[in-house]
Amino acid sequence: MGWLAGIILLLIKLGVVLVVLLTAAAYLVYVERKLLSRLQIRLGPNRAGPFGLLQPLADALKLLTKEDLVPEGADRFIFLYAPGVVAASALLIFAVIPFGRGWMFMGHEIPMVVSDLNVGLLYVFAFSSLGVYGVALGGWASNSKYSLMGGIRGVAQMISYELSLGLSLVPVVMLARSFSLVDIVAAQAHYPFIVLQPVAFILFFISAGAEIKRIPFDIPEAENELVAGFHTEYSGMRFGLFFLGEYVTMVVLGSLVAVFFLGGWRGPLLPPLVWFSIKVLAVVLVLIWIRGTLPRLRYDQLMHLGWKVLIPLGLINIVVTGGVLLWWGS
Amino acid sequence: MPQLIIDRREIEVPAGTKVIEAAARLGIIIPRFCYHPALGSVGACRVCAVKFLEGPVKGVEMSCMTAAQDGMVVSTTHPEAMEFRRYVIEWLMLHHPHDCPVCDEGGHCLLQDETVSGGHGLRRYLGLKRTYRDQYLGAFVQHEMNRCIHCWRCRRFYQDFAGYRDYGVMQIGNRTYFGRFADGPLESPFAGNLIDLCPTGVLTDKPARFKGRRWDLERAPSLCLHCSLGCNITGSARYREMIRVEGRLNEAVNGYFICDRGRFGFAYANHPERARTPRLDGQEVTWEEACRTAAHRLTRISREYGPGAIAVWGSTRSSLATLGVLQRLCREQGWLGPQFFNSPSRERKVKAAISRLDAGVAVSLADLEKADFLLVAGADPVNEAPMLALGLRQAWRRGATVVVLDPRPVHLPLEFEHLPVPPGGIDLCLDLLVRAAVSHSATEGLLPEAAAAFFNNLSCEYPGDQPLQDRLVSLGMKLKESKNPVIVCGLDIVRESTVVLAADHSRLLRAAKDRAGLFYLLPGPNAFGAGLLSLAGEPSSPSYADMLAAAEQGRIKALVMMETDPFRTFAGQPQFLAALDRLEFLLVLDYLPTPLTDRVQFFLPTTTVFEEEPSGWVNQEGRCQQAAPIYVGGRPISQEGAGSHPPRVFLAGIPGGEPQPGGQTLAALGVALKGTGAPLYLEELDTWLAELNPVFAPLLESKVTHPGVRLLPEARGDYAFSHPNKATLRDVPDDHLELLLVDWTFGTEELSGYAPPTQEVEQPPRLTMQSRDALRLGLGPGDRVSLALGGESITLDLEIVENMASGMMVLPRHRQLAGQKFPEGPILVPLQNIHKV
Amino acid sequence: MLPQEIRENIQRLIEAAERPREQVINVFYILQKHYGYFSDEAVREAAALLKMTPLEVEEMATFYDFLYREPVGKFVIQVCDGVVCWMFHENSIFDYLCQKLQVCAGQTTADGLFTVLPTACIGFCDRAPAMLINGVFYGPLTPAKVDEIIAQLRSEHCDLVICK
Amino acid sequence: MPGEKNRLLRVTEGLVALIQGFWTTFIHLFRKPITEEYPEYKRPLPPRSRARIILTRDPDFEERCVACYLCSASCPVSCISMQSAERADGRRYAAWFRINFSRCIYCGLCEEACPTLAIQLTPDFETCQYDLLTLVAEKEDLLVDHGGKNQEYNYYRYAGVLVDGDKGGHIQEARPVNLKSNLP
Repeated sequence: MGWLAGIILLLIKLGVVLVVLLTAAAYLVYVERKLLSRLQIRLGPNRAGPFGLLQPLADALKLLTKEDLVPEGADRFIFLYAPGVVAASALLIFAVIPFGRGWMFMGHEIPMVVSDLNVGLLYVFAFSSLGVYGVALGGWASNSKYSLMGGIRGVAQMISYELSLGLSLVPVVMLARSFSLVDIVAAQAHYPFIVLQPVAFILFFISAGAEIKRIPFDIPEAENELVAGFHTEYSGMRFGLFFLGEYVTMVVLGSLVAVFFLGGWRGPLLPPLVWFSIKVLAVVLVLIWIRGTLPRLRYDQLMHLGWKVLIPLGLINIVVTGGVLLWWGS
Repeated sequence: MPQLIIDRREIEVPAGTKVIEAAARLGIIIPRFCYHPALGSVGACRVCAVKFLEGPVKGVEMSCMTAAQDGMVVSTTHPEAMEFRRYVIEWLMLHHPHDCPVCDEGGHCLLQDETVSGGHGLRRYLGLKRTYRDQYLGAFVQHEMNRCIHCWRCRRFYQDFAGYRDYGVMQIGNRTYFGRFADGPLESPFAGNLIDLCPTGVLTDKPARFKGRRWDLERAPSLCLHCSLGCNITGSARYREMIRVEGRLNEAVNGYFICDRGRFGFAYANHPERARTPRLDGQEVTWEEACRTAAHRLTRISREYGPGAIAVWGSTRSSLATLGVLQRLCREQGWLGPQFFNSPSRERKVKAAISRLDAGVAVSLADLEKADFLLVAGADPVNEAPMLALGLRQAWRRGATVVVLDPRPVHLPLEFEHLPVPPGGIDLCLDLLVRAAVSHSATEGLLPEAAAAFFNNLSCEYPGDQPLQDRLVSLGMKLKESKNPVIVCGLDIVRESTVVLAADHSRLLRAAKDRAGLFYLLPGPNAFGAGLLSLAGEPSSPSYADMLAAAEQGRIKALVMMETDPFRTFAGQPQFLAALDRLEFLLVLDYLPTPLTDRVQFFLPTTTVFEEEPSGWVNQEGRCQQAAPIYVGGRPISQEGAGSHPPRVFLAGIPGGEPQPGGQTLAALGVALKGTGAPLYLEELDTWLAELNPVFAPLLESKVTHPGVRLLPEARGDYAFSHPNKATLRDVPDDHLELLLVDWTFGTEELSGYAPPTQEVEQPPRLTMQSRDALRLGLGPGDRVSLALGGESITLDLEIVENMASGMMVLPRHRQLAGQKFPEGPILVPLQNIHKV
Repeated sequence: MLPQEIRENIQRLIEAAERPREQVINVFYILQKHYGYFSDEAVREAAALLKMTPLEVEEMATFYDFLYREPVGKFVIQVCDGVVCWMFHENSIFDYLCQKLQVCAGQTTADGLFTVLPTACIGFCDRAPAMLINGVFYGPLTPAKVDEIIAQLRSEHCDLVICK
Repeated sequence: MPGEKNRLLRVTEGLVALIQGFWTTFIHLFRKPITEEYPEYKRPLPPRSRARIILTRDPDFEERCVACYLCSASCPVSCISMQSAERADGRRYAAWFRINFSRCIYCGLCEEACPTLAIQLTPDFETCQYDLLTLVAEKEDLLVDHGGKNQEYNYYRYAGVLVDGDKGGHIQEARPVNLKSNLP
């Protein structure tokens, strides 16, 4: 019966995580628009419901009722499924993220994670880079020059920053001595890794920002040059899926930062779930703040930063961390 | 051949060429107002100033007044010349009103262009502007004298070029005024050219007044279909409506100008009653259904009564493609016809004329202007083909002698010898004149054998009338001295022998002088094409009348009428109506709202020359030219919109846009008849035509481009002269008057009869008679007479003139007159049938 | 209506010429003399006699200075408007005349006697300033002399003289 | 090494600028938004703002438009169409005049092209409709009973073409030339 309970438990966790994540993503849009407008001394959405709180609902309604266009000459199959890849890969990453301390229920410990993989980190990497397939395929299948260029830029950017992203997390693994995200959180019982690894933190933050294609790294979308980049030709809910993917990725990024560097769900006084939420929200707010402040990088600047600054820095950081660990070796 | 350099480019031009023309050959258009290639230079406007840098002339000079000379170095863009021109424009604009927004010339105004390009934007002159009162100049030309810049183009064309004398220049200096002595319509049938010539908005197109700007018009090179000359025009349409027509340069045909019938007669294309949907038994049906049903019924009749029970009429106002497909359809189906001519004698005359033209002897209108002796036999140019009169005048201005042998009171804008002989006497006069001219060569034995034999057969007895004899002798001497004579022969009123004789005489003159031309006037814009097809067709296709008689007797069960109006031939005749009633099936295809289109059970609309498809037309010298489509056809928006607004509903199709070109309609019918879907007829029509008649071969080799290709056989040595009968001056009994049915400039031509502007200027029909005959009948000027003709009687005003043959009456084939207008043979009216009312 | 005598006169003149147009100006002057000025009726008469159109007659009649298409007074005073006459004017003789006769250029005095017209150089530059009255030359002029001439003309009568 | 120093300086400067930027946006969070809320508050627009197009009348209360087609010619999106016609007194006018506002981009070129000041753009921008065909404005929708931005100008006082009465009655015009004048 144990396996049955396990499956039921898994399904419940999946359902909860999915609902929370999607709601969070939807309201993240609202939060972003509201906050962004305040950063720019504007009002932001204020028409749908009190303080514009029903805006996400209205947006969803609008996207669902819009006509689903497929451009002439597009690769129909790929065009239709590319947005799904983006959204799904973003959602799947959350499977390995621990969002709370284990919970005792009827003598069993229920871990507050959908699945505690011992190679969780690699899993995260795998799916975060899978997302770019959605971008590349969507861009290519649209049969539009803007989309294609957006897709190509997306791939190029992803390859450049995947490396530094990986390199920035090597010290974390070295410190935690595990690939499991649950173990990484456990390893931060005393100090969050941000204190031990500030360089890795900055590297990760920048690389992850580039990975999710947000300002200042939104070159694949670059409105002024490419209309809307890889999703120029998308409309209706397929465009909505791209959108959803982006905001889910934002939450995921917040969670990863919290897990890797901010001690995960750990914190005094408040329950672990609340601490986790606060940390995620903080990261997300910082991301929005960055969007409200920084201009977009030029493409060559982006490449320069990735290859000539971040990767060497990441390598040096690994060497230094390794050296220190050896020196102080247990 | 002087060589000069204009704007650093070298050019060699014939001696006497003006610098402005030499520059034009290099593609440099020097500003000009008074200069016009057809009118020459006067140096009145001073705007064509250029700087002569080197050579025999130095400094700023008028390029239109300076002949090109060796060693000239000219700069058209020299600052000095530019400044000069800028000041000239400013002077010309001193009194110009501030009315470009309400001026019809705006948008294609030479003055506007030069003012803007010269940079003159603000008026510095603060004084009062001179104004003029305008005149009413008739239905065609609008006068707005304030805009005048005194370039003199209008007066030079009207008086010098065209030879009419009721429009000119008055007063001097700052008060110079171009107009008439008093308000009234311009008398010249070429007055419309003033509109094209005026470089600004003084003389504008009245029927097109306020219809639209040039930049909004759909324009294309087209052809005039109002006589057989095939003048080139540019048609303009807007909102599916023909707006105006302008002359288009074709050096070989009409030069720059056209006549008013051609300029203002286009409005038949916009006729509100024009049927635009296929109709079956009074019901509007779709195109496919119409074709299917027509084919079905024709097949049934053909099966029941044999293909010979179906007869086909065509006309000379259809394009070459339409005529060709019609001919081919008849051949393949075994139908009777097609007959393109509304009287057998016309058909015979056209065939005779066409079969006698070849590339050596046929002259174009432009060649005719270079002739030095013009023998016009049985033609009234101003009324039949007005541009011929302008051509004759140009020849006369170059010193040619013009002799007109015609019984009608012919008026030409030039000094000419008019010998008013009856139609029967034209042959005699031709014989005598040519005989006198070539007798020297004949006696010297310089003529080839055939020509000499023909010469010996010619009449040599001068008529008893002494003054006529004297004139014939002196004119014969002049013809003898001429080096390049041209015989112009009309086909309308002459006897059939005259047509042949004109060709024979031109060959005889050619044998004696090496150069001689022949110029026929044919009935209808594509009479030449129809004649070529008829020549290649059955030896004698039954005439309209034969077919009608057969229909009445029940031998013909179905009639196909392709763009022809039998009411013009058999107006109101009971026999005609009875024959129509006995038909089982009558199919009418037309673009005109003829009286027939209302009463037929089965109607298919076709398009005019201005719509949708390029079409080929062969003019009277055998020149095949192409008319480009101007607009996509349909009911004009002004008629569709029920007054104020065009409709706001947007449809996939164009309202009233169903009509197809005649050739296409027939081809579709042919496909339906064969029951195959294969495209045929139109695609390889040219090949088929070339097989039918080798003169069509040039259509295969080359596209019909400007200035057209001549469908004429090469000149051959073995021309077969006819054996003329002994001609007499008069072949009509004394107690009869011969009635000549003739054409007028306005009122008798079929197409322009449907155009309101030309309807407005046409005069009511009147009977014309010589004073001696009037005296004989006891009639005086201003009388109304009744004329009994074939059981009917018509009443109309009498005009008595001196300058026509006696024993004749002249009656226009006026559209307001009922009665048969294309009878067979001479009409002899007994004196007792003419009464004073 | 043109008197038969004058009509025949003109017809003789025209027939004598090789081409009718040669006699155009002479015919115009005869008609002008008869009508007092070259009236519309004169234009039509001339056109009919010379086998021209009224417009062609008008083209010429409005071109020449000495053909008057509008009614004029008994004495037509044509004051030279040439450069030399202007040089010798201390004060404008033309203005003086107009003031004296109370008319503007081209107008006729109320009594119908005088019409004042400027004209192009009449070729009497040696005796400038100059004027013609009905074809008779007067000059050199001073205001006093003008007064004298006008006074004299008022007192006497003379026929219209054709300028040859 | 001066080069190294320079780079260090640049990095520092960059960092400072970055912080300044973030500070600025952060401070904005606490400022009052400058947004004007549209349907509740309608901002008065300057008279030369370019929105709804009208056809004005001259001081004689006649239509100013003479249907010269210059506006339709200058229109970059071809949203103006008309048909000129002649009134009984000879005045040129638009028999019909149509502006398709669903195409109009309110560029104002028609107003600049108009020689009679007939066509003018007004600040009234609230012209949204659900049905595109209701955005096609005819002459009667466009014609107003005032002179718009210029109440005085009357083209037909300057034109120099005859509309009513004799020639030479317009501003800065002499009396018509007398063709029979005796003057040289």
